[in-house]
Amino acid sequence: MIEWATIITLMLLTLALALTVVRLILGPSLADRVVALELISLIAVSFIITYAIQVGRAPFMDVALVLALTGFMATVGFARFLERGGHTDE
Amino acid sequence: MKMFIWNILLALVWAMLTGSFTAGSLVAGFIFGYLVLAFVARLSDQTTSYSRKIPEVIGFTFFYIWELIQSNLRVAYEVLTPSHHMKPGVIGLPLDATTDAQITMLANLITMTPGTLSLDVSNDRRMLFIHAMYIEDENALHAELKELERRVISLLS
Amino acid sequence: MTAMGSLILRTATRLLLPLLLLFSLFVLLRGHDEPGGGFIAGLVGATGFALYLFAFDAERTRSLMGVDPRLLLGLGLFAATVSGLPGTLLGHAFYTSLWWTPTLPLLGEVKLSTPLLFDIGVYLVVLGSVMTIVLALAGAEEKAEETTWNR
Amino acid sequence: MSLEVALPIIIPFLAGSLSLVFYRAPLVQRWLGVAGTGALLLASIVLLYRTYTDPDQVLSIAMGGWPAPYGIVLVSDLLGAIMTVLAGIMGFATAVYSLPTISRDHEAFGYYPLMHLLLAGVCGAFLTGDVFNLYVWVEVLLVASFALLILGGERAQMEGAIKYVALNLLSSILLLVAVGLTYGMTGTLNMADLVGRFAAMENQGLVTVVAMLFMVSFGIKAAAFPLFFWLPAAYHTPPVAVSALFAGLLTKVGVYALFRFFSLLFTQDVGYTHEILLWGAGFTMITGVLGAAAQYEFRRILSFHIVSQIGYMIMGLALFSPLALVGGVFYIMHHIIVKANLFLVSGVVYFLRGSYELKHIGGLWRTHPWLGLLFLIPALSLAGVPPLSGFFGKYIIIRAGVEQESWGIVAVALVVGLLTLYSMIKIWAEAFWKAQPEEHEERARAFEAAVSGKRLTLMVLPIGALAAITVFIGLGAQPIYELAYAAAEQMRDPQIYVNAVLGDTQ
Amino acid sequence: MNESIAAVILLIGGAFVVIGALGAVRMPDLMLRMHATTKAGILGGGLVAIAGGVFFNESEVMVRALAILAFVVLTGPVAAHMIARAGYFTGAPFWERTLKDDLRSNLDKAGGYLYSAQEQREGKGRPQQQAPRDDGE
Amino acid sequence: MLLAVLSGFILCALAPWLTRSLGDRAGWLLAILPAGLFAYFLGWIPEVIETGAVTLQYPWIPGLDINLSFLVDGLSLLFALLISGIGTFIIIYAGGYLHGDPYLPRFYAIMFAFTAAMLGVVLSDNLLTLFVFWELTSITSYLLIGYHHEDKEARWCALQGLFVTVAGGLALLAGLLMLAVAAGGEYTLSGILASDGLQEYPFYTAMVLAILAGTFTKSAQVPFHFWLPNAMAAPTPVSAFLHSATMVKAGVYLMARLNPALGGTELWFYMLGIFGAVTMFTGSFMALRSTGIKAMLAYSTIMALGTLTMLIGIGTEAAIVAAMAFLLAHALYKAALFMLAGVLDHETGTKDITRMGGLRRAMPITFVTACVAALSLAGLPPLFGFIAKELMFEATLHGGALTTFTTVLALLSAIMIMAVAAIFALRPFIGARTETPKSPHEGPLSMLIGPVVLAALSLVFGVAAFIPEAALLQAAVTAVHGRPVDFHLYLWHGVNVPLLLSAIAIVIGLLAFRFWDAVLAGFRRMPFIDRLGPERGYERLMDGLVWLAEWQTRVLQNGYMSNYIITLVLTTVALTGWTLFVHTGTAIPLGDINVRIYEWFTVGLILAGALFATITGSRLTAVAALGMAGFGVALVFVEFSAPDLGTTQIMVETLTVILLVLVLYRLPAFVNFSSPGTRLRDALIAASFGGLMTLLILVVHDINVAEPISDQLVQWSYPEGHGRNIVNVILVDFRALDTLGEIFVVGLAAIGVYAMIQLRAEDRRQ
Amino acid sequence: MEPVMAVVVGILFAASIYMMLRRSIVKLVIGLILLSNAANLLIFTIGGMVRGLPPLIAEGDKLPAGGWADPLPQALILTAIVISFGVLAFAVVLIHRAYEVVQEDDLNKMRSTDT
Ligand code: NA
Ligand code: NA
Repeated sequence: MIEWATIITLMLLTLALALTVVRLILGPSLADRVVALELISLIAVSFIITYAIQVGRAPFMDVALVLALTGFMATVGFARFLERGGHTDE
Repeated sequence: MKMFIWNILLALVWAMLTGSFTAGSLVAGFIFGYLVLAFVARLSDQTTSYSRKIPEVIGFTFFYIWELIQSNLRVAYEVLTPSHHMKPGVIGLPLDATTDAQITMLANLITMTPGTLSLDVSNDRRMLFIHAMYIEDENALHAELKELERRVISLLS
Repeated sequence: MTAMGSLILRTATRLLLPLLLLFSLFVLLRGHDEPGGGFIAGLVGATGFALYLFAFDAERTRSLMGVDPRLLLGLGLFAATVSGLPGTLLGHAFYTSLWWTPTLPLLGEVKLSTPLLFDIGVYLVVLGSVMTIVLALAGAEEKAEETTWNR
Repeated sequence: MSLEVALPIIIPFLAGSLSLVFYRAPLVQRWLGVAGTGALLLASIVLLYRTYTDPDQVLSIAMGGWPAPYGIVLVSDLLGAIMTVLAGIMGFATAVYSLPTISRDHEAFGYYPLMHLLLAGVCGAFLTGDVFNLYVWVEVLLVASFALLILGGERAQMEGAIKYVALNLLSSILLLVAVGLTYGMTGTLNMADLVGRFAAMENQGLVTVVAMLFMVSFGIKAAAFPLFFWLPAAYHTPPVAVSALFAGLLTKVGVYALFRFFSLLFTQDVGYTHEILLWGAGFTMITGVLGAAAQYEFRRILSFHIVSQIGYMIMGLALFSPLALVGGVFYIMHHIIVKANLFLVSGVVYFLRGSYELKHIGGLWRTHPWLGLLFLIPALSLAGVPPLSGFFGKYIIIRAGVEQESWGIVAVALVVGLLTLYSMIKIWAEAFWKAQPEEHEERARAFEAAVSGKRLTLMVLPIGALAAITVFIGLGAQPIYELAYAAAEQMRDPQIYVNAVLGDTQ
Repeated sequence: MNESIAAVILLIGGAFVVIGALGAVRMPDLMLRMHATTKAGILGGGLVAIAGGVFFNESEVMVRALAILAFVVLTGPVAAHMIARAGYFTGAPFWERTLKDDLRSNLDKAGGYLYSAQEQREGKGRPQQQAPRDDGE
Repeated sequence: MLLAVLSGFILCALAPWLTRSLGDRAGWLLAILPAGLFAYFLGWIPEVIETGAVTLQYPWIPGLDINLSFLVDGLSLLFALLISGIGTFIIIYAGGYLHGDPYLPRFYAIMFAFTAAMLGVVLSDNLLTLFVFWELTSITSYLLIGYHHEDKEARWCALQGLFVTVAGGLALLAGLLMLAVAAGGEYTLSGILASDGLQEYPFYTAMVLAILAGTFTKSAQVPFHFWLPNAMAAPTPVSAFLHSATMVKAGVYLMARLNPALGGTELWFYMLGIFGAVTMFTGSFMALRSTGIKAMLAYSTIMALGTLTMLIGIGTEAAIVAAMAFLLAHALYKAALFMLAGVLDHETGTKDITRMGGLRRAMPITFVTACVAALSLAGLPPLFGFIAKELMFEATLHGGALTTFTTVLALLSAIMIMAVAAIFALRPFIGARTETPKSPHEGPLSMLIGPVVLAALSLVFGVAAFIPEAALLQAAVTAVHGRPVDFHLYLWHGVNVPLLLSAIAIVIGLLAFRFWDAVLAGFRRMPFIDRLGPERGYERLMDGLVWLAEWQTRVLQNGYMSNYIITLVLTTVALTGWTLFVHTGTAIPLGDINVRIYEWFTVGLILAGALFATITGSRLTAVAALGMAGFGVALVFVEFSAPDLGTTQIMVETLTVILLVLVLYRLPAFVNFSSPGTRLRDALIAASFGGLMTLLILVVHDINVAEPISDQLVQWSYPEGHGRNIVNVILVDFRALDTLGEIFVVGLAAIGVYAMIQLRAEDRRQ
Repeated sequence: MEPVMAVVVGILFAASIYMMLRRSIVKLVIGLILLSNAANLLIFTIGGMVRGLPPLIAEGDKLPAGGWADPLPQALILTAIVISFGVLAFAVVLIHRAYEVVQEDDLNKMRSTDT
């Protein structure tokens, strides 16, 4: 059961990934892309955990933890950029 | 005293991280927590002033999660149905909350609540601007948010 | 856009920073056995300070850190280099690792070693380097904005 | 287990990190600069002595006690030890020269630590017995050189640095790829181990394929034709002490690596690989020397000449006879000293005249005859005028070419020698013989007045010492020749190296 | 048993993530997209993390899972706030059916100041004094 | 002997100091050294006469067959005596000529180095030592010729001399090395002279041509003669020394020296015979055209050098005897004449002979000495020059295939030189007094002692020819010819064809002197002669060199980054790709494509990120896309068992994004700089590189490695390394040195960044 | 998997070279970043791609259970990642400063040191 669940979830997550990449590419504003990027990192967190379950390796959970941490950082960084009025050139 | 609570908390986090609740790991956690605090607390007053609220914050988390689930179902509906029924807009919410912790918590909760998203706080900290998906009935929304604020203030005062 | 930055971010940062620092120490110390180690830990620590920088400004971040990151950098490099020497005093090759596992009261058995010292050096270097870079950049940016403002 | 093989790396690392710790105390940094490089020089001399007197003439230590081929080994064979001594000499000379020439700004922003760490990277590259570790050292010295290059923040430095950084990064990536492929093919990173594993490979052609990647990568580092562009674009832009250090050491790491790899690892198809090297050598000599002929700026001329001289060294490797290898090694030794010294002299000229532009300066032979002498020694040596060091290097290589009847490359080497003399004489005639042009006289006078006697003395000390070494390598060429000969013998017989590294530790 | 629970939680989490992604594509403007991604993303990610904790059934792993959950829940809204605010200030366009915007009238973009409605009513054209940054000062 | 040769170098270091402390009298004192050397070499004469040749060895660089070995025989001793003897007078003379000159100390230093180098050339037995000294004469003479270096002309002349002689020198080096190879690894002249079979060496022709390129340039043979007259830019003492006994004679010396080994072939005979004769003719012709007092002498030197070369080429016994006699005669009179020219120029202030006249009263000693020396130049009895010239005619008359050619040219030269000698000896002194820039009077003792003694010797040797014959010439001829020759020198040897030719030369030569102004006017109507010379070729060559250099720099070092990168990439692709193609052909192992669906998506994420980053027009979008690709890479690491890598990749990616965002803040938007054609070209180049990497991976992946070293590391990780994360144990223990380097890289980058941002040139300027 | 990754790595290399040829200093740096990613993936691919066998030893064991992915390439890549991070950080700031000084994004206008 869990195997099927992981496989289906991995599929779902990759589908989500694909959709988000579409948004990242479409934009139109940088903020939209940042939203997409943050979601991608969240999807990646889920993905890694699901994968950890699939292969039965708990240490991968640590990777997910770090990723959750840094995805946030990238977003904040971008936001700061936007706030400080950098060129958005869109 | 507040520092001490913080320190205990950090020790607990440490123990959780290492996954062993032995005396040794708690002591180690306490030491490391102390080091971190001693370091961070050199900008002391800010850290300690709200630190005692932390247990309440954690307690509140469950409420938070519930809100989260609710809001998700609402959004899911909106996303999955083929046409959009939204009536979005930005509204300003006058604040009774005064401390940073209260305002922040409120803002985050509002973001989690169905169909609302905190945008920013005015510079004088007396108004929170919110993007909402449905503002047909602004008064009802307003009342709902004020109720949330009341709960937050009572938790964090 | 408002000159003050985000109150919400600032508040959240005060909560997150100690956690991140603690987490970075954690990642550092158990890296020899599980994923982690000085490099990742250093980056996590730097991330914490960078978050503080984003929420506040370079000046305050610098005073929060207390030491010039360049000093951390130097100390880290020194520690990492020196960690190779104890072995040579015992007649081994450079970087031969030495292990010392004393049992301390309360803490129990503690694994101390030259590789740990090395990893701490790595940690300091990474933390120091990243913060040197980030603070310099942000500081320059802030300075530039000030001049714009004054103009 | 002895420490001496590691000392030339540890000393600059310690000195560098301590200088960083004392980032607020320029005086400490200055002292550490001289003391650290002095210690490095001593350590390297000891290392060379111990290596030379060792029964195998190869010292090898396994880092961390993890035996070869599993851990990283540091190996000092004669080639490596010689290169290390040269790095020590250069480091010490530059450190002394830096005292009067490096501005307080540069000191405050890490000049001395950067210099130490550059030396550490260079020595590491010379001493490591591990291909990936080599990549790491190359990166260390590269990044140190990046930082040294931009000290000052002038426009020219930025522009030069962009090219320098981008092209060198490309080279590093090629090196990394080549190392990765090597591991994928053989499952080892240890050079000595690689000798046997390469030989045992079924598809020898693939070894040659990887050899090509290494060749291109090191070719870029060595600034060989047609991969040299980054060098003339950048070498004339940093403070002159930095230029000198770069000129002496950086490209030599590439040359050293070519020597190491194409004598130890890639000798399975000499007819193919070394033929390519030979063509590269020829074109390198010609394009470099012609590039210099077109220049009128002191340091640009010197920079292009680095390229051209690299050609001679590679020619020594490419001919691959015992004598040619001797010549290559001899040439490297000579060139490091001489080329760096010329840059140091250019710095003195700058401090006396306020410009590197030959058209703006002159009259030095009238006012500073001793400087003329100090210029002529390295300049004529570079041009291969006997009995200075350069002549013997050139002579050995050309003799090897004649013995192998490789007339084409011999002709190129001779003609390039002539053109080198042409450039050196151009500098001489313009900067020293010609009268100081009147329109730039004011600036020159102001600069000359600003240089105190003490500063000048500190500048001239290392120049004089290097010039003395140049003369010694020339007049006392016999011991140097014997050393180079022994190094070449080792290069001709990889088994000596292999046994010393794998035999001792297994 | 654990495995089955984990499987269910996992699937729900995965579904929420997809919904978030779908929202990111389908919603008509930045703010509305963020309504979708923030909520669905955080919940989905959190659920997956819990599934992980449940599946491995070790306190150590569970703590990791909770840590991920806590972190996602703590940072998610803050990040959303940051982007929304930045997006707003840089002029990300609103959906044409947006009804009102209270913020715009309160914003002094050039001065970098956001007034509250009260402040506006009190007729302060400029802030007399910077409000205290936070309760620590 | 070693000390004798090197003493010059030692004194070179002391000379400036001595000069400075002794002032005016320095010349006299310093002359003690060459005088002492002269005496020392005289002392060798008995031994050489007795044993023929003596070799001495001092090891220097035995490993490279470079030793300070000396060969003392008649030839080298003749040269050594000329060098030291004439050198003595030159040193004294210079003290007077350069009286009060600020550069005099340096002058003496270089002069002694030059003298020593010259002695080294003629005395060396070792081929390479000879070459070392040979090149030293080029360099030191460069410094001497460029003595008046603030004058652009002087610098140019000095460079020309240097360039031509060093170019020849390098050819000579190749030639000498070939010679050594041909002689079976024999690096001493004595050894080479004793070995057979040099002429069977397959590259004999190339070898001889290379050596002759060296000697012809040094000895100013046509077409390389042009540098020598220009070398008059040097102060007169230098010219006198260079032209009479040194520098230009080095080439002659070497040809004479190698004659026994290389001579006797047609190549040798025709090369030396023809070039020598043509040089002889050209030199005398140009001498007659000149009005400058030093130019005239310089061209006559070219005549002498051509004569000597021609005689060595003819190579008969008579020719060799003539060559040696001519060598001696020329050295004596030419040194004297040059020094006298210096006296004239020093005292009158002009070098133009047409502006001098009637000086006999003001400068009687100069006048008499000039007459004597010029008679020797002209080859009139009873001077030694006469003997030499008669011998030369004798030799050309038996010149084998070149008899007519050489005899005719020799006669024409003799006529012109007769005229030149007359002009030199008479024109400044007789006739009416003309105005000169300085009012002339007799030169000082230091400047006259040399010419007087040397002119006197010309006379003495002419009258008593047995003295030089017995003392030196016998031995020298033996050395050059390779075996003893029986000959005797007489002033009067009866009426014969040579005497007849001399008579013709004297008569026509005097006529030419009588009508010199008309002759000059005639030459002036032929200005094209000036443009014909090989000097134009030299100038073209130098201009061409600069043009080529600039062109190459424009093409290669053009400053366009994309060109550099393209070159690097294409070089990589060409070398590696070609090698790959040669060794593996087109068979590419594909292996097993076993990919799970979600892995396809991960891969898709990377590709979408990378490609989007390349095509997007917004730099921040590019950064976001890059971040996406980075996450994809991290996922690959996670999917394939590398948690540490995944974590690190994510952290680094995030930091990179943050950094880019911080930095891109003020950077401009992307602008598309390139045309579609350029983009297509770049895409193709990029694709070739990418394709190469793909192929490399496929080919290498196909190899199965038996025992990677990592197996052992895994085994050791826990028991020996005390760690359960093997990657970390590798990082901090097995390969700690890598990690050490790695953190130094990070630290260095941080220092660099800090300096870049904080240390702003703009700020400092303000 | 490896053949697919080989193609991916090839495309990454191509994309990076293409970016480096674009004359814009910003694109140059993006190209450099892609380049180091490509190189790391290349080593990873050559090292052999194994699913689900991280080189970690469980507590109580002496070897990773069930086999392991080669840890050495991983360690090498880790080092390489960190090194390229340092270098790229430098490069990023360099273009920033170069732009400030030169006020040009066009590499073709940065030729003063060559010509
Ligand atoms: Na690790
Ligand atoms: Na490593």
